[in-house]
Amino acid sequence: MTTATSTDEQAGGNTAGSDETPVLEATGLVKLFGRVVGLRGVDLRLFPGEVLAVIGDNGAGKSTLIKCLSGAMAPDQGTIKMDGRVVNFGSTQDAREAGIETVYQNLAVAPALDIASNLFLAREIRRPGILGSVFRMVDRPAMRKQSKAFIDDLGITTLQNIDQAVETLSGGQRQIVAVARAGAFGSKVVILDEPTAALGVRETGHVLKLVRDLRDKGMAVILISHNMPNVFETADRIHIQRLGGLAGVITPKSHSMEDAVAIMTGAKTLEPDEQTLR
Amino acid sequence: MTTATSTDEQAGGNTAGSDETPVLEATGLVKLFGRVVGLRGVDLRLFPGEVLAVIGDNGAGKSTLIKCLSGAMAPDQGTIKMDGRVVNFGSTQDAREAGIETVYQNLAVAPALDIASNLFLAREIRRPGILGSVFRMVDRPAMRKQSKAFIDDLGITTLQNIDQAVETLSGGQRQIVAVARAGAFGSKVVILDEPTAALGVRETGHVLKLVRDLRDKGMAVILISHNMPNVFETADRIHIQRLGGLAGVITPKSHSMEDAVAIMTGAKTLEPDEQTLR
Amino acid sequence: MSQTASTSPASVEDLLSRRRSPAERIQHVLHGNPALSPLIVLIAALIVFGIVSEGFLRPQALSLLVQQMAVVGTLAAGQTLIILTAGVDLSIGMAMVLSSLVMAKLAFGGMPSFLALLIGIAVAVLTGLLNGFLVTKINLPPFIVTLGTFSIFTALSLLYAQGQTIAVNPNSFLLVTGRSLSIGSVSVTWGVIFMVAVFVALGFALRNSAWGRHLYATGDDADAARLAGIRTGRVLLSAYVVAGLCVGIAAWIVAGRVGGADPNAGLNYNLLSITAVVIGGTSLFGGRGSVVGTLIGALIVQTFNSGLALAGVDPNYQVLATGILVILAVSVDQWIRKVKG
Amino acid sequence: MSQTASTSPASVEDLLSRRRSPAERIQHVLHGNPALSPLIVLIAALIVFGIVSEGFLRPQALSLLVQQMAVVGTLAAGQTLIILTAGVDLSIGMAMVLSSLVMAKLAFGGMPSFLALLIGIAVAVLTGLLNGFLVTKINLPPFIVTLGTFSIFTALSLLYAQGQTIAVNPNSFLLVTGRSLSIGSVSVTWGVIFMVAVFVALGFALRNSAWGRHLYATGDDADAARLAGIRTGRVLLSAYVVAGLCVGIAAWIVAGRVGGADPNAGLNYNLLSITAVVIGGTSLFGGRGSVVGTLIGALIVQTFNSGLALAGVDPNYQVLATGILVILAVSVDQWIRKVKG
Amino acid sequence: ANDNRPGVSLILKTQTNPYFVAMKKDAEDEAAKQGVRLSVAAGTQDGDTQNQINQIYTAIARGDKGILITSNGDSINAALRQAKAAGLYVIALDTPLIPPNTADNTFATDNRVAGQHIGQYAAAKLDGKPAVIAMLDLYNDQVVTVDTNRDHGFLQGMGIPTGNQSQNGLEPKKGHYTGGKGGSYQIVCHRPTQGAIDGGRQAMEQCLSANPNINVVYTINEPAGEGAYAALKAAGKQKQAFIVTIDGSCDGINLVKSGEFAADSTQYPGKMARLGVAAIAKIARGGPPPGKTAGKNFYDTGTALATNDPIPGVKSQTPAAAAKTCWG
Ligand SMILES: Nc1ncnc2c1ncn2[C@@H]1O[C@H](COP(=O)(O)OP(=O)(O)OP(=O)(O)O)[C@@H](O)[C@H]1O
Ligand SMILES: Nc1ncnc2c1ncn2[C@@H]1O[C@H](COP(=O)(O)OP(=O)(O)OP(=O)(O)O)[C@@H](O)[C@H]1O
Ligand SMILES: [Mg+2]
Ligand SMILES: [Mg+2]
Repeated sequence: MTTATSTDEQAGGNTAGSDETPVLEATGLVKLFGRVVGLRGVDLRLFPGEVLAVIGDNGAGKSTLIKCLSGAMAPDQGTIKMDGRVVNFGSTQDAREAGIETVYQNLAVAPALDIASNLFLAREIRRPGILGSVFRMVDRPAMRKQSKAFIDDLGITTLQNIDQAVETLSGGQRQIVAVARAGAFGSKVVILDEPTAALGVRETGHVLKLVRDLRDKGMAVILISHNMPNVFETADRIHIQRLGGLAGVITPKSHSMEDAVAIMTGAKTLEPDEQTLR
Repeated sequence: MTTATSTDEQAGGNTAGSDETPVLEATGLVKLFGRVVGLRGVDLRLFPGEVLAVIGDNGAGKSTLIKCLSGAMAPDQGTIKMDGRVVNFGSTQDAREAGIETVYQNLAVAPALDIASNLFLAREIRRPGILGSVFRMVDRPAMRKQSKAFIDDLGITTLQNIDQAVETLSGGQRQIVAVARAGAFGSKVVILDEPTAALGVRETGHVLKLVRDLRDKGMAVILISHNMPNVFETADRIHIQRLGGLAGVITPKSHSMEDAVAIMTGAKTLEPDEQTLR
Repeated sequence: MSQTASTSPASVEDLLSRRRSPAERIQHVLHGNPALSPLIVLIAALIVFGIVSEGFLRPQALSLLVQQMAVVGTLAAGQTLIILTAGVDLSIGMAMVLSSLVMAKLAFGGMPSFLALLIGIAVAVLTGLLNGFLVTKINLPPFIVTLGTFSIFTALSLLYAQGQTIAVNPNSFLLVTGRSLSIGSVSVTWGVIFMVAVFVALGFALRNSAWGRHLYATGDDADAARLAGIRTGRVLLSAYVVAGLCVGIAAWIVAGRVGGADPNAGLNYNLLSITAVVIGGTSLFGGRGSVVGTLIGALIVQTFNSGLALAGVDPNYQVLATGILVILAVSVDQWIRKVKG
Repeated sequence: MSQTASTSPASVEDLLSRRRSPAERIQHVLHGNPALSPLIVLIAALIVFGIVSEGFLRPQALSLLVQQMAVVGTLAAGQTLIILTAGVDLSIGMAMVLSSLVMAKLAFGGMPSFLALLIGIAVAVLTGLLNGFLVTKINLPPFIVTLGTFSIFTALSLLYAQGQTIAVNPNSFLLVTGRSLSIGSVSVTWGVIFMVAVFVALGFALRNSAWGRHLYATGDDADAARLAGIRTGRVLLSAYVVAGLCVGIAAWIVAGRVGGADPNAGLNYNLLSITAVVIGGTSLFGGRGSVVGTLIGALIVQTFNSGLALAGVDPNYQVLATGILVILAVSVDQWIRKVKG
Repeated sequence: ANDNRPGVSLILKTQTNPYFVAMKKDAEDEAAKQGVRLSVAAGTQDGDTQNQINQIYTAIARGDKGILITSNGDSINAALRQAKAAGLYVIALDTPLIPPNTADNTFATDNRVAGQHIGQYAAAKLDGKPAVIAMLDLYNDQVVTVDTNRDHGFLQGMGIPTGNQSQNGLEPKKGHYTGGKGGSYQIVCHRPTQGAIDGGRQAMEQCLSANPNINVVYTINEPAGEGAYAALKAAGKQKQAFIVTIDGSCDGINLVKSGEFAADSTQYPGKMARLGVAAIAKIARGGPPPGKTAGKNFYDTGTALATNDPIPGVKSQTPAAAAKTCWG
């Protein structure tokens, strides 16, 4: 699980993988949009307690890949297994109930609702006592307080009013709301699609720390990012997408940033035995 | 105009500035949202042929600032001058007609329209001859061809179908559409609010090259970004926002990235004579 | 530069603290409660009509006014739910007619009133269920669904009632909604009390329950809500069912008003209920609005109606005036919102 | 792993090239032209009614059907523009009535027909201008604006016509829209030709002119369009004005049909025109749809209406059938779109 | 606001129908003559009872002395009873209430009789030929008593059984009519017209598509009849079929003269209104309430058949005679 282990295995090569069952495993995913190819047969394996980065050029199919994994899209072909069992997510809610929590690139927030309502959407805290159990009242003050704590933890200090509607937040503040949701409620697998794109230097640091914390709690994290330094600093393994297909899986130890960029852009191809599939 | 000159001036300090009139000058901009402070009296000067980066934490007021400059919002207080004359932009169209072209953070694209229609929105090419002049037909093939060229120039190679509706594009592809618009049509001032946030390594490089090309053509560019290496590589001067106010203006020559981050987060304050207002 | 940097914050604080004059405080309150700005329009209308026709503000006249809006108000409460989900219910008036016909005909046929009432309300809930099913499961636009069910409910009403209006025994429990309760000098019908209860219950649920949050989120951005883990289909369906319940209560109220049931009673209610919702400040695009606003909207519509009639305006000019007043009311509302910006 | 990487692309190419069967090719065409999927519904309806009642598909019956839809069709063309901007025009039928009354009354009073026609059309354009002004300048929701102007136009019509129908000299140029032109064995009225001209002109402009692009962009996302540099206010206003022009032409067509003007004519046209647009696949949320779809939508509505009449369905069940058919039509449309996904 | 004249409310069905406009005008004239304060109100469309109920309550609140109402439906009865309890004198105009004693008095045309007149005329004119009938009614999506009374009156006049009493279209579609010389009949269609010209035209066009041999056209009112004529003319069948209608407006009588309508049952809305206003004015000044027509439970303002082509055995007026009293 530690980086050391995976380096060990990398030597052993791509062939067998570890004995451990991946928490999430996709095989041969294909997704077509009319005549546009989104995914052309992609495999992905994710193990508990690791951070798997997914990188690739714009339009390489990263978002499409994780949408298929999280139930937001149905792949045209291919199978997805969770803990070794084939699953068929009809909706994101199915995936969420199976323990996959996702932050999408286009930030699924309800613009007119305030921060606390968004953070706790579909997971509201009830009032204690009869008000909650019979009248089903939600506990606004508690949600508001916890929201403030989540946001503070993620290093956003400029938020002046916790009751602001999400549509009035700055780009980065809005992104933090979405990330905080996933961080707070993820159970097995957390998928983050470019979670730091709109974030400042410090806020990015906080989010990456959150990612490592989640891993340390034993969760598996998929992190999509265009920021190579961040990826190499945080990821255990790196899944490289290219033109809708999988160009290879490497680790920060086995390859350099330059290698990664070269593979991503097609300047270099990866030999099968260079990969780190675990 | 060159970085050399501005370094010279930096020695002279903030007092007088150059003899040159700024192409865009804002003084004492204040913007309140109810009790939330967006801008608390911000000054900004932009000279022709320079790239002015605007950096700052999330929620520091960067987007609010450029919305006030580009006519998308009316400031509550403060004046904006273009070429020395006070202007009052009632709408973004007014600003655009005065020569200010802006890419907003939340990407102003029409989701259901295709790429070419979006790129040429409000600037359609007419058919030659009577079809264009009398029947006012737009020249779709020409627009499509030019669009393809713009997008290719910006390094997006994964676009499979130029007729895709913008809503079906990947995050980065969509951003490129917005940036290409500004690059193609900017006349005096081009404002880019986090144009590379969703872009890959190579595409980012292309956009930064575009920025430098625009500067070399004599335009003035305002570039908002959270990516310090990019900022320091591209900007002539750097305007630092903090908590809605101006924390200072520096140059990549006069200060290091660490300084910039420290000023941004309040760990360090800038002495008046350290600034480079020109 | 540093000059400005040190003086400006002061001026911002000035600006912020200056925002404390009484007028601005009112603006602040208005900002927090968008439903209050139609309230201002309502109060203005009451004052104007009170001046024009002396009798208008007498408690008796006002109590009549509220009785007259009980049906529209209750329907509009249900309509609010649908519109909050970015839908619209064009069938709501006919669904009410169908339900009231069932109640009245069963009671007329000798069934105990209470049972007839329950079955009638069940029919209303079923109409909501049908609309909701077509919207959520078959994924049709609500406009079309309810346009279609409008015809279906109309036809069923006509076939069921055989074109007759049905008069129920005046002592039947079914007509309790038309009976009055004296509170001090004013008398209030049970129908009005039920309508108020509907508003209180819905207002409470929308504001305070998770269901309410989910309804707003679904109407605001259904895709986002789904991705956030809300079962949007279920939420939508529930909105239609609860609206159906409101329809059932409205049917009960209308039964009390007409002493039975009338197959033509639903004609104007579709549009009237939507009008009340929109004047009350709820967005037709979903996700923004409240039932309090709707209540005020319904009162505004009824005030115009009764006020003009009481003033004895010629009916042709009444129509003209209603049109102008509706536009004026919303303009003023818009203006208040803008000023308070 | 490399295994999969090398075999899978082949399977993708397989998938892509397999997409070439005739059925799938049809799907591909449908995908490119969303208006074609209501067309399938229309054809199905024509076939079914043709089987049920023998006379239905005779050229003469079909030509009558088209004549009957000329008014709704022309209005729906204008309505399409408004709905594409995410608005809705509830006043369109009454505006037409007002305009046709002006035409007829002036011609009746002895004014040269051509002048009377021009003034009538000018009135129609003015109604559009009023709606557009209130929507764009005062910033009111189109639903409320046109609800208000609906009342205003109704009142003006009643006051102007004094409740009378007006019969114009049968030889007047104003009634040319009712006269026929024989093309082969079928005769077509000028009204139908004008309607077709309206659709061709609007279809061309929406597809090919910058104005059309701007209209779609404004309806799609008004804020984005504004930021992109479109004067959205002007575009909106122009949509209402052009819709007003369509109203004027519809008024001319209706004059030809009724031989003058009738203040009662407008009631159903508001909802009918919206129905045609929505069945034609245009989204009530703006930015998506086409006038071709509307034309087909209007034909579908008229086909149901006439088809049921011809089949001799009992009037009480006709209403029921209409409701069910509307829902079915859109369900099928939805299903076709989903299949072709 | 300080008006001490006795108040009279006139509540019309709609104001889009010239019939009620005529009623309103005569009521206004009479009110001026009698020195009463007249408030006019109307439903938004036929069948709109809810708005009429509101207007009744408004009349009570305003303290009027009496209500003249052209009812849109029985569900206004409860409100009218309250008005009577509050001391208002209630007169139904044009449309009798069910039960009729809900109103204190009724001044009305008997719509069923008006229908019977044109039915008898049509049967006689057919002279034993088979009847191919188009029925152009008012609505198919609401039930309005004028609609059924006229439709059923016409059928009864023709000698055709009507089936259900309160709904149109439930009679046997084929059979034998007994009016005139009698003969076989076929009912081709029942179509709604909304009482408007274009509605009448669409309906007639559809009926003709279903059966081009139609020779008798019943229309609910004159505008629907005009539309039907336009459709017949466009199809070149204006000679083959004749139109019978009900209204008797001055314009309509002209169309009877020109032969567009074969027969038209007249009504006298102006008379109803004038009688009604005068009655309430009298009561308000302490006079006695008005009486009823002998043998009927209402005051019959009468109806007559106007035709240019009188047929022996059917009592009728010439258009010229009818024009003298049109809508008086
Ligand atoms: N709904 C759709 N219809 C058509 N094409 C689509 C659709 N969604 C995605 N695509 C296309 O599929 C390809 C992959 O898109 P995807 O969003 O997965 O890219 P990405 O790797 O996430 O890119 P980015 O880094 O820019 O976010 C792109 O070419 C895109 O245009
Ligand atoms: N319409 C609004 N209503 C209320 N508050 C607003 C509104 N728009 C912006 N704000 C607030 O103003 C502050 C500045 O926002 P702005 O968008 O300018 O930040 P930014 O510097 O662009 O941040 P980012 O880097 O995250 O994009 C934030 O605290 C934000 O919440
Ligand atoms: Mg992506
Ligand atoms: Mg920003």
